[in-house]
Amino acid sequence: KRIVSLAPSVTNMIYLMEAQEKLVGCTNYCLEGVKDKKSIVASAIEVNVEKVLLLKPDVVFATSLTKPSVKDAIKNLGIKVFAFKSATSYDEICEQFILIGKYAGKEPLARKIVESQKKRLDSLEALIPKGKRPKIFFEIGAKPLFTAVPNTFMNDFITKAGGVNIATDITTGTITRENVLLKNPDAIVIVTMGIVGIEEKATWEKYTTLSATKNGKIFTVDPYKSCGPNPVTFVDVVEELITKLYK
Amino acid sequence: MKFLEIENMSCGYEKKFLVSDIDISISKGSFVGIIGPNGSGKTTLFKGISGDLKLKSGKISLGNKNLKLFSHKERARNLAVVTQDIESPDITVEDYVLMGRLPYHTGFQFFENEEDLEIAEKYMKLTAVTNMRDKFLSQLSGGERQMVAITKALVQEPELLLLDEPTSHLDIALQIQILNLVQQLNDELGLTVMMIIHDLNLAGEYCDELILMNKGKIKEKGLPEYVLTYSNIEEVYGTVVFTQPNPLSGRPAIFLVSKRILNSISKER
Amino acid sequence: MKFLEIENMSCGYEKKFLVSDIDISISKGSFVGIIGPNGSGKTTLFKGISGDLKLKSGKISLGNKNLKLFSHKERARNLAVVTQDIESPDITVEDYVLMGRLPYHTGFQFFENEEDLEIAEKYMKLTAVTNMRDKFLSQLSGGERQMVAITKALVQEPELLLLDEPTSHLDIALQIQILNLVQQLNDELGLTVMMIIHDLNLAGEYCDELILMNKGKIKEKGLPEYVLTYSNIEEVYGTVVFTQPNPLSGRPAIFLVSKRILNSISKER
Amino acid sequence: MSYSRYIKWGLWLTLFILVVIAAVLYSLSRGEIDIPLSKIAGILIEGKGSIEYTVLSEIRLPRIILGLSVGGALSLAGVILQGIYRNPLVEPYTLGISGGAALGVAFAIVAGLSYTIGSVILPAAGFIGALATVVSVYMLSVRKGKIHTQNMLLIGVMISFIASSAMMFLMATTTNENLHNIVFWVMGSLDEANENLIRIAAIISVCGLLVSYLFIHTLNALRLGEEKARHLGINTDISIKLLFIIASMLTGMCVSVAGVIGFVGLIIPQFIRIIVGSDFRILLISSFLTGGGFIVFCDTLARTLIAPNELPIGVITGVIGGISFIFILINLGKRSKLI
Amino acid sequence: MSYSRYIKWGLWLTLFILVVIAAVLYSLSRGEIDIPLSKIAGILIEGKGSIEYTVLSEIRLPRIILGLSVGGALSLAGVILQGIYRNPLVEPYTLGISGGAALGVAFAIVAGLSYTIGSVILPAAGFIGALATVVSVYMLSVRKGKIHTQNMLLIGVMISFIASSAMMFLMATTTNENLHNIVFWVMGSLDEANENLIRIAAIISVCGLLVSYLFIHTLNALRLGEEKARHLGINTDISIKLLFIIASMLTGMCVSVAGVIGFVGLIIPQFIRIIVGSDFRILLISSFLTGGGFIVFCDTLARTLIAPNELPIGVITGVIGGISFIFILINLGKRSKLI
Ligand SMILES: Nc1ncnc2c1ncn2[C@@H]1O[C@H](COP(=O)(O)OP(=O)(O)OP(=O)(O)O)[C@@H](O)[C@H]1O
Ligand SMILES: Nc1ncnc2c1ncn2[C@@H]1O[C@H](COP(=O)(O)OP(=O)(O)OP(=O)(O)O)[C@@H](O)[C@H]1O
Ligand SMILES: [Mg+2]
Ligand SMILES: [Mg+2]
Repeated sequence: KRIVSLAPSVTNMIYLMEAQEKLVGCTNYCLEGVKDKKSIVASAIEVNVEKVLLLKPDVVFATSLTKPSVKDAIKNLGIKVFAFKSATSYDEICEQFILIGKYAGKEPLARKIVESQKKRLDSLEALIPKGKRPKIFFEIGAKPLFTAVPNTFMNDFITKAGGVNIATDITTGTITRENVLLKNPDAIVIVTMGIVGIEEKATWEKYTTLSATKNGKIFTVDPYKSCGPNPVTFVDVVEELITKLYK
Repeated sequence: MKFLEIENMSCGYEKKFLVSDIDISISKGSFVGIIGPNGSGKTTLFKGISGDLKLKSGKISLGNKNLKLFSHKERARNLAVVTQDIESPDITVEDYVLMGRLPYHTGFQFFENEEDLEIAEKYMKLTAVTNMRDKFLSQLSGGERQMVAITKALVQEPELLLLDEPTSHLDIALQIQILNLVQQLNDELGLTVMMIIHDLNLAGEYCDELILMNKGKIKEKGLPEYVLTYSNIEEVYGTVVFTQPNPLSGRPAIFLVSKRILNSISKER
Repeated sequence: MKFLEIENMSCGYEKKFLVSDIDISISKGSFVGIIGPNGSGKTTLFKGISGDLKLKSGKISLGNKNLKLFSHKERARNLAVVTQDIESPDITVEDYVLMGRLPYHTGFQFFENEEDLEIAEKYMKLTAVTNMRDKFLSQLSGGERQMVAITKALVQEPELLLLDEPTSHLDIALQIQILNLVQQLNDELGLTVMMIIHDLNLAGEYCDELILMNKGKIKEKGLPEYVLTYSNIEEVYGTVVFTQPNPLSGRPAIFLVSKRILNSISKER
Repeated sequence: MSYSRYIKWGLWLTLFILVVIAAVLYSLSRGEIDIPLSKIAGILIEGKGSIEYTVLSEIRLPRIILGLSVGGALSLAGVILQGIYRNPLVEPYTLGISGGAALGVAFAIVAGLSYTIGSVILPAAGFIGALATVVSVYMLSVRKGKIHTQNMLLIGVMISFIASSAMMFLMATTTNENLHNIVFWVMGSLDEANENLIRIAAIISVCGLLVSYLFIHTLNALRLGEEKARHLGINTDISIKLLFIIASMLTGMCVSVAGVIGFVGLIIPQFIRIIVGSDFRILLISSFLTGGGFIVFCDTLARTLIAPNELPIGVITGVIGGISFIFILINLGKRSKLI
Repeated sequence: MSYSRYIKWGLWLTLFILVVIAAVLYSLSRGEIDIPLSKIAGILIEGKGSIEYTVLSEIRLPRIILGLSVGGALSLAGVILQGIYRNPLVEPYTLGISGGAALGVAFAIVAGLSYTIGSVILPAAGFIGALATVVSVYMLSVRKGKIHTQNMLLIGVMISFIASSAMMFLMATTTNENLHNIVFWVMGSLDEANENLIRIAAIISVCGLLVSYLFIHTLNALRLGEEKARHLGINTDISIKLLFIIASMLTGMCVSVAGVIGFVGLIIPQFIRIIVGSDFRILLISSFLTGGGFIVFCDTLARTLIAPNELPIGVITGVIGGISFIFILINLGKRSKLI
């Protein structure tokens, strides 16, 4: 079977289940694919339908970010298109992983990976001190202030790490700073790297009334791992959170 | 029945200015001058006739037909206007003049036909603008532009021509030339002309009939000799002038006299 | 040394039109008329003087100082222009007229001072536009607008006033009124005036000196009696006119005669 | 007398047609597989089944047809609107039509209609949005049967503001994926898979051209201003309304099928005016053709310039168009000709 | 004679100042915690350490100051540009400055500069982009020391097209996360934490107001057109250049710190013109104040309307402004006053 992936997270999963020889095309943001010199068929926005056709794939993995007209166009050429919705929980990530495994003929391996990671997650949960449910503000963007909302896999980072998302009452990611101050989180997780992370941290530390400031629990996590997760990196992030939250 | 009948017309700008009680009847082929002080409503009267302003009351009929019943094109074929303001869009003289043929084109007529071109050519020759045909209007002198605007109106070949101060920017040669041309068309083709003009000498010299307006009403109308009297002018314009017939034509001629001289004369006495 | 000295000036539009060989010298307080056919370069000459067009050659000095050396404001305090085209931006008459005081404001002067207001008021009275002070320019009749433009120029209190066809849209009363006013300022304050005008009678009546232009050059200059001769007019305008002194003032008067009458006269003979 | 002008027009027209043909051929031959010009005809006639045939007939040809239609329609709408308003900054998007269409599409995306109804809902929603805008601009600017042309312009700008604010609201309150889809959609693109839509676009665009030719006299007369046009026997009130509707329909169609492809409707008309002059008889068709050819050409570049990646077509139209226009403006300096 | 006018101006001015004060107080009191007006002063003076104090002094006050500066500067730039160009569709963003700034920021985001240099790089990059645009527009439209005002406008529009195309290029070739950041940055927001930046914005904005008052005579005279202004002793060439630079700096500053907040620079000037008339002496300060108050008010709504979610401020400015402007346009019908 020949597979074309139109999303970095899908490519990432394919590599994880060692099905890379079946992958014939990917986007120029699929780090592994680009390194392997796979044919590039798409950028973040545009898909080169002609190139997809020439690669003669059996299945094209798209996401909800792929333009509908492009999906239609590929279907019109008689190629099977499978579009993943953005995962809303850890379980869905695992389901999608297994589904890709099916198409890539690697179902057993995929299932095995999922099983072992779930076990690892269970053992991590044991590390959470009993009775403690810290309120967490999970910041994924600074200008405007952007946070993880319920029904996303990001929310699962918090719950699996034994915390409570302060943003359970909001529907979309934009949140006011005032609201964060009022909800007074016990910890703030900033998904960014480098100086921006340090600056954001400094901004929050200015607010001395915050218990996160008092506790010294303001820290950053790697955006690459936390924004495009697979069953393994998801658990990596949860592990990082647990160690930083409760140490 | 006269050619143009205006009965009890009034029109104007909301609450601001009104011309009213206008009764005019003009026979075909006459050359009527409209005179009067600034702001007396001459242009407003024209706007009423040309349909730019809605009538508040009254009725205008042209050739026995109510002007309201004319279609837009029909109206433009019967009535051409040369307005007071000089426009200068970016368009060549030739294209501009040819636009005068638009009222004769059907919606589907794409190109000017032979006739259009001939007519345009004819009037461009008559008004001597042929040599500037490829210039843009913005590159013309004030007088040239006015001449071209008149040419366009003539190319419309209307029955009734409304000229709003057509000679205001023209030199005397062109003044005479354009007025002679209008007079000639008036004589030969029976073109009916209404002309607003401030130069009372030209008004007296060229027009068969004059309408003197004042404060939105018609003050006097009739033969030039009858309208252009010392007393009428003094009353309406509030100015002392000296009148005497033109030594050649016998038409009334008006002399404006500067204050300096008036003063020196009155001192002498 | 005369007040305005123009030596060997030429200016014009690229490759299109040029006025050239212009030598004019005008003494302070004189009233000079510029006449000539349409397109003969009268407005172009004014543009050269006012600085709107760059000079191709020659030199202009005003009150013994090269005009080039004037700052913008200084120039506007010495020289006001009333152009030929009538503008109508959305501005009230009063604000418009007050703008004439701008050349007298320093960069930091925020409000008009008493003097500005008085001067504006004075000229608005003189030109009788006081009663339309709150109207917008777009709501004025053609003549009213012209009057207001002249008022603004007077409010600039210049030494030299350039008027480009200031009376073209005015009725005879206002024509006389404005020219009398200019004459009066000219007499009393020594205001120097250059005026482009097509009406040869008014030119002859009011101006101390006339400049007759033709095809971008000065054809004749001097006293009205000297310039406004039958032969000069026939040569430059190519038109037959009848001249005779104004019975009251003795200044030259020109009669235009319609073709119809010329024809009938020649037939009679 | 001026028949020489018609000859000149004929020559221009021939040139523009050649330009379009060149753009089409270029677009057919270039892509992931370069197909020599000489073989194209052969492949299209008898190559059925080959991969080249599929590429030509299923991928490139539909894009070309859509490009010609959209480019032509946008330029045409631009010419018409600049004619009505006599303002060189007016373009099809100024009247808020693109904003309305984009809002419609954004709404459809956010409400998830494309999952329940299918992706045809996007152009449909776009068209409904455009229509709603046109109707509101129209209703708000007609008073006592008279249309206030300048008011209309400002109302259009306002509606466009409101629509884009509302869209921002949707974008700010929806999921990441929907946000992306909206952004991509707004960027514009010619990859539309639905053949019927392409057919409809082509038909509307050609009809728009034909119908607008019924108004050439109006448009020409309007160069003198509304009052003078009336004096020439033009019923300006009705004509302007109809022209507005034509331009709106064309724009609405374009935005619905291809998103907001900037630049074309603003610049092609001005560019063509510099070349052929301001007479609408030649201006309309020239803009239509050049606009179509220009978009097809730009789309080809967008597909091939950094192949295998594709660029949004707006990148190419903006950069090429903008730079060449500045170049022309500076070198010809015929400022005055821009209306 | 016309001193009565100055009294009227004084009254208008008082009104606008009251409007600003009202907006500021409203903004101070509303939010996640509503603080009664009566308590604000008390908290600010002696409430140090309380959460209310933090909210007022660390969150609301900086936003208000930034809002006043940005709103004032944008409106001022709009008034100035509409004065120079005498075209009611010109706004600060027309000249491509926003496009340039956005491009600069997009570049900084895509290149990841904020990770290595810190988030000050975004406004810095925005300002550099704005500056580059201004310089190119300026260089391209000055010929032989003379500035072609209308050409400048078109060149600005073109540069803006090119910049937004280039930005689209960046967006098309970067990652989803960067794209997200760019989109939200463009939407504009007053949430700036860097106090120095806020201070700079306030200073630039007030200086802009003061300096522009040196040009009131020029601006007033330009209402008659460039030629007539020259006849009134205005050195139009130099003045227009300087005014252009002032407006550009103001716009560049606003876009760099607050993103592209639409509508304000276009409509506040026109709105104020309808109210106070076209004399720039009162127009400049009135627009400045009203623009500032308007933005502060809108920002408060953006913070509170769907709290705890925050809306982009552009949503509110666009919707409120657009609707009220249409309302005014239709009811007053003073079309002619829009320049
Ligand atoms: N658009 C308008 N709105 C309101 N009032 C107007 C408008 N146009 C003209 N007026 C007023 O109507 C009156 C008559 O104007 P009109 O133009 O008819 O005068 P006119 O006789 O043609 O004068 P002129 O010889 O100066 O051209 C004037 O007082 C003028 O101020
Ligand atoms: N902007 C321009 N570009 C090119 N040529 C011009 C321009 N303006 C005027 N001309 C030409 O220059 C010549 C002189 O124009 P000018 O305006 O000086 O004439 P004038 O003597 O004032 O005539 P009028 O009495 O008709 O106002 C005319 O032939 C005109 O066509
Ligand atoms: Mg009039
Ligand atoms: Mg002239």
